[in-house]
Amino acid sequence: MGEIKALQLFHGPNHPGMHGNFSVHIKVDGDIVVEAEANPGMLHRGFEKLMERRNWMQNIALILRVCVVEPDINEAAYSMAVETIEGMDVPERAQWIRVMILEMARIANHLMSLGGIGGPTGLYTGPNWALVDRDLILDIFEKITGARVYHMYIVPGGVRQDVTDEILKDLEKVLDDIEKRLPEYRELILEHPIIQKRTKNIAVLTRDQALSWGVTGIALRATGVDYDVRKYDPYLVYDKVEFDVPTVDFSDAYNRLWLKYQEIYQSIRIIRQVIEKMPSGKVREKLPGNALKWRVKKGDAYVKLESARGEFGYYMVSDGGTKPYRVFVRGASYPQGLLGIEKGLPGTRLEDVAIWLDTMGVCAPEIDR
Amino acid sequence: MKEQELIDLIEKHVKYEEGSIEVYAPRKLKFILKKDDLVDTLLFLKRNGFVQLSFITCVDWIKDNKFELVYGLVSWEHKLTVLVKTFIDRDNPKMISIMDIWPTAKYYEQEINEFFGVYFEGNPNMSKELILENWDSMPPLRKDFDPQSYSNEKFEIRIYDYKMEDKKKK
Amino acid sequence: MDKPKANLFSSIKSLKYLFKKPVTIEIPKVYREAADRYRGFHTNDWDKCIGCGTCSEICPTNAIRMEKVPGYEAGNGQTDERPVIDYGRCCWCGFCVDICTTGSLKMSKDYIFISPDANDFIYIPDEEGINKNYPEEGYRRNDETDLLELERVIMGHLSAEERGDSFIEYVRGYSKEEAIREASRCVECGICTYTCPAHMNIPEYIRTIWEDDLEKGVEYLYKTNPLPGVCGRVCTHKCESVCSLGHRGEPIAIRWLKRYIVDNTPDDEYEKVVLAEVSKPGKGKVAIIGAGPAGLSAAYYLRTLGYEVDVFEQMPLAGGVMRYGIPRYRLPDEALDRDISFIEKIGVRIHTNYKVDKEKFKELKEKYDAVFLSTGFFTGRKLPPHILPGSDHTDVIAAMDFLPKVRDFVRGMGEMPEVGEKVVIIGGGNVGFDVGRSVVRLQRMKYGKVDVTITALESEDILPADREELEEGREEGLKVVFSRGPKEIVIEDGKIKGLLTVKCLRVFDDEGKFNPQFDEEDKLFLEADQIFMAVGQAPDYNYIPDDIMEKLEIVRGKIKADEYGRTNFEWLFVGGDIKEGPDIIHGIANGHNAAKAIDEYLRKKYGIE
Amino acid sequence: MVNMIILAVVFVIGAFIFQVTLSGFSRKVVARIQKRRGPTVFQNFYDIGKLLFKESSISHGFIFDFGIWMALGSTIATLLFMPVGGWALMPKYANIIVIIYLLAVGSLGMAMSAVGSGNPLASIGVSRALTQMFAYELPFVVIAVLIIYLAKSSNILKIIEYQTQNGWNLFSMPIGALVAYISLMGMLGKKPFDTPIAPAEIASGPLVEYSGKYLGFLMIQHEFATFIEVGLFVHLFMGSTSIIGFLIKYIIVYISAVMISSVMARLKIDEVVKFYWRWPLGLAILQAIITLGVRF
Repeated sequence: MGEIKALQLFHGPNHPGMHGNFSVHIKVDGDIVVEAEANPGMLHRGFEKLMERRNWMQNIALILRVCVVEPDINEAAYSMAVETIEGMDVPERAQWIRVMILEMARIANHLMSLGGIGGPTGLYTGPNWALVDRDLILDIFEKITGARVYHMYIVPGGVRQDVTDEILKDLEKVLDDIEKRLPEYRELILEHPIIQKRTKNIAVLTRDQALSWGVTGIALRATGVDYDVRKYDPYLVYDKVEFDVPTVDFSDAYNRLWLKYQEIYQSIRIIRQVIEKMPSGKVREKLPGNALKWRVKKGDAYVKLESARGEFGYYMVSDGGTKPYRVFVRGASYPQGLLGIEKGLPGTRLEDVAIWLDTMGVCAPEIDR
Repeated sequence: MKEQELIDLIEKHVKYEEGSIEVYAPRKLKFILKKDDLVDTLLFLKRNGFVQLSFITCVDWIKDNKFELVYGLVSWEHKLTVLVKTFIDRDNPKMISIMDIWPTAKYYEQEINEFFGVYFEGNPNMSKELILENWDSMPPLRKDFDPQSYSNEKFEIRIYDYKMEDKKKK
Repeated sequence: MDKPKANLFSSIKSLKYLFKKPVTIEIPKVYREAADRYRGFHTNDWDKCIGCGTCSEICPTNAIRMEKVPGYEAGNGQTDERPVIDYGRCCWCGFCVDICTTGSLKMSKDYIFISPDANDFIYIPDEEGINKNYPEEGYRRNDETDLLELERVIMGHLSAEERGDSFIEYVRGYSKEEAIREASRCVECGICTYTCPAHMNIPEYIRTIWEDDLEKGVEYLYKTNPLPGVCGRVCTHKCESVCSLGHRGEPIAIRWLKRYIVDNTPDDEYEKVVLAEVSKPGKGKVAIIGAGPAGLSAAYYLRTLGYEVDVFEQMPLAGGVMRYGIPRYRLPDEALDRDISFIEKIGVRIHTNYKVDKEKFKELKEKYDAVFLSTGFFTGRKLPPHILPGSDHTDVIAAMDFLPKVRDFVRGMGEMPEVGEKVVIIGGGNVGFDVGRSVVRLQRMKYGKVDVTITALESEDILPADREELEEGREEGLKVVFSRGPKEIVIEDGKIKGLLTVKCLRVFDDEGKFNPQFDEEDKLFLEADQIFMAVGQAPDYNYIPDDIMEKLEIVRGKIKADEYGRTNFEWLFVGGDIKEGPDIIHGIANGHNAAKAIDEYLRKKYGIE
Repeated sequence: MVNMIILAVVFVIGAFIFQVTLSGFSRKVVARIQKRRGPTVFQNFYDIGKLLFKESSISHGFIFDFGIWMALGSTIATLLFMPVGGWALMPKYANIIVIIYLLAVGSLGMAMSAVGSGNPLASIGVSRALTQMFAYELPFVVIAVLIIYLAKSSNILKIIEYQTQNGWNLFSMPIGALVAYISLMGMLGKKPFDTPIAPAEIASGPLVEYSGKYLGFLMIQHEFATFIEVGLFVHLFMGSTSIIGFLIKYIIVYISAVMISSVMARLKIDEVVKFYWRWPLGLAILQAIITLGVRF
């Protein structure tokens, strides 16, 4: 008998257990991963360079493709960064609408990743249900913005269209529906003995790891740190709505799912407050001149938001021209997607790799950009 | 901690030759200083609550022949966000890696190396490819890189076969 | 919330959905209606679309191209191009709809299109829609999503009180911020360039304002117009009437922006541009008769091409109608002097007080290689007594006899012209208003009160004068009576008593020809002790020798010539009013074109390449 | 002999049409549970047809090709021994042992072929499949032997006959039926026992390198194997001589397995082995003790 060699496997890019075009090179000894290396770049579209070649306004159609599941966070971060540099005031109503849109996107994203655990574990009813319920939100998005997935709705100066009372009524109905459906997810997924077996004590992240990797979002909150940008650095009108940031003390795959489940309730709570408290008024500040000739003051700013996966930010530089001088996208999943994979995956079993990637919220396009 | 307290703290404890601090938005500060003072300052900040490194990035100021490195730090304790910035020479861009302070810097530095050509001393990943595979041109996020001409050179332009008249008749 | 406990049977409950209605639908059996704001396939109203190409400019993905439509005639104020959308690139952001200058481009609620041929996804939007089903409109632009700035930056004026009793220029001009703000409204479609008689590089010089690079702006101005200071004030701005922004909002203030460039560029930088060398100088001498817009324009361009140019002017000052016709409050002498001084600086010789007659004309013909005529319509026309009884009275004055006197008075070179206490002006054109507003000022100086009435044949909506003339005139105290034809000047004891007018029913007949019809019963008597006639101007060809005159064709008072001012004589060129009719910008364009033709003629003559 | 061949062909085709339609129907059932409408019942015919008419451009050597034929051939051969209701093509040889072992040849062929492809994921899949086979076969065999002991014959027709006289084994030994049912889930590769093909882990394991015709063959092989496995369960526990009755029982067993599978998640391979050797094996032995205890 010779020496047992580690078997090299390519987990992705063309792999059912992979989210997006992303690849992890894994070496396994039996079923245990001994070495893992992230191999991003399959989805690199050069957004940061492209943005330097387009007008401030045109970029709205581009940036939201940075993250597929939750595009609105990009629009919001981009717009807020421009507004910070320009020193622009956003109408009050637009800020409330933005909060509403971002929370709707958060629900859609959490539903996807809550149901999505069915992907790596084989419970395909979960993802299918999640898509159905996410579609209810997409319907509302379509009514508000005119598009289902890529909304291009939040723009520098406000939002593109006002929200009518009818749409708000529909939205309330959808929220009720989703709230009614959530216990069913709980029964199907969270109470499922096999899911519990597959996720409890799996893909564990310690607090030290989280800090040294720079992981934020749910993965960090599951280690007991209640860092949520919405609370720590309130933007828009998050300081005017009440919500809790659920945390647990042990960050394993199951607890992260459990937090997502609770956050959906919090988001519903926020949207209900928005509908109740939203003032009337205009929703967009007119830009000077036409969009082709709009110049933003010289300056730079880093704006961060709480995306469904963690701290999401845009660092933007303007040289006073019609185009951004430099845009840097701080993808929320960058730390766990690269360093996290390198340090976190070794020691797990082959079966748990996909669960690790899923619950840590690794979003490939955000890393590649 | 308020923004001003942090400024006072930094001015009291960090020795830097030249630099400036500015509050550009509520709870957000900008801090520009010389390259040599950077690591000490980052270490000081980490010891004083800024446990999280959010990002490192680079800006190409081609007219001044400089690269600007930007380090984004977050303190949960103080609820502040700080950008620490420094300028380095564009012709021989070198910087000390801060991997030992924040391990997560490894990949940010690797990315900057790939897209701007800045060399980070002490980072083992400097010659590895991260995102660009088989890249054969200058680091693409530099301002003098022209994606249009690169693309024209590498890819065929797709030509559609249609005529305006045909369309109009249909 | 309590933490979930493992329970195998709770997941079995999910099987109940086996007996519930599924949520997916069967396409194409069931069609799902899109939301009201849905951003689906485009439609484009070809009658409204002007082919400005702004949609293609804003498109973030380069999906929209502008292409010439074969066999499609471009009307005035539009191009023969229409947008073509590549749906392989389109990202349905709707910015093209937001920015469409006319509102012709829309998005429908249609969202399904299937074709095996990739070329079918290149689509020329029309009203039918991509599926030829005239789809319902989806996403709509509103005031909030508009990507254009529709309102003009307000130009500062002196108030009617401040300006009413003096002849100082009352339009203040834009400040830098205002000019940049106004310039940033421009979408650079270039439709104005086609419409401008001189084909000025309008989008380009507006862009230089926006970029704050005025020197370059001056360069663009002088490419086609050596009198930008004048045109920046008194041009008829045909460009603004077709401006693509004018379809939904207010057109760009092109004229004021031009003035901004001229007024805000220092002389030395100006000179750098104006005195730039030309590469291939020509050879020869050209005589220009009449130092009006056309003459000066021709002189400038000929001089820049290296010719020796002499301009002969009968009046004591150069400028023609600009000097003597347009009132001082609209065009101050300083602006005109500045423009003329640059023309002189490059070596154009202007001989004033030089009246060309038949003899001198022959001399000029001998001494010069080519002669350019631009003597203008400088004689005031009056309606003859058989049409309007009483019009031969001495207190009935033609506009062109009056306006030069006012200008001379204002610049201290003459007496104050006679003005009555009650004045009626016949003619609702710009000249009528010039006279009226001048009289207002003189009356205020002399009597301290105003009583001026303008009678126009036309009704208010087809008034030939500019809108702003009407508004500003009214502010200053002008009374305007519309749809009134003069019938008789009533004279008692050798003094004018007033003007009897009748109602004008229509000005133009069905073919669009000038053929006014009156209702003789509906009379209105306007009291007056002085009457001005602004019913047009006439040329004076007395200086042209008879043998030459015989061979020139005169059509409705104008000398017939081709586009470049060539007449039946190869050495004789004409331009300005006597070719085109009264309009400064046309004169400038004529001068420029004639310069090209003269250059060609002389190069041929002397064999210079 | 000619009659026999014609009958065999009709039987194989009939079984194919029945099972493929049923699996199309099962997709509808799963779709409904997932709130979808699902594809048409004939979708699997389209899929198989499409695959068969595709050119196979990739081969990984002789073993790879041969394994496929071996799998398909031996599975069809196994099918010929399978009785339907009281009818069998070869009544004498309708033997459990023959069927189980011939079926193993098919699995072996597939394993050979998959390993021959050289893809590590396929190897992992095959090793998992074999591991899982050991896991579920032990409890199944215990119950099968028990039934053989009771019926005093390993001939399925005899076992059916035994049941017509003594009532269904399902009622006489319910624990054994449960064990066999769980084993059947493993045999069919239904969740939670679909570790060999686990898409999210090993990208469909053994199937990873197949495309075109070969994938079509494997789909056909899978359908036949399913027919045999489900049929075996029906015969062993709900035996009756009526063909229609057999088909109805078959449908119930198959669809219930699909339904349970649709709300189950996948276990890890080590958990599968632990599970089978702890619960079903224990229950099987318990059933044996009870049954034999009642007898003696």
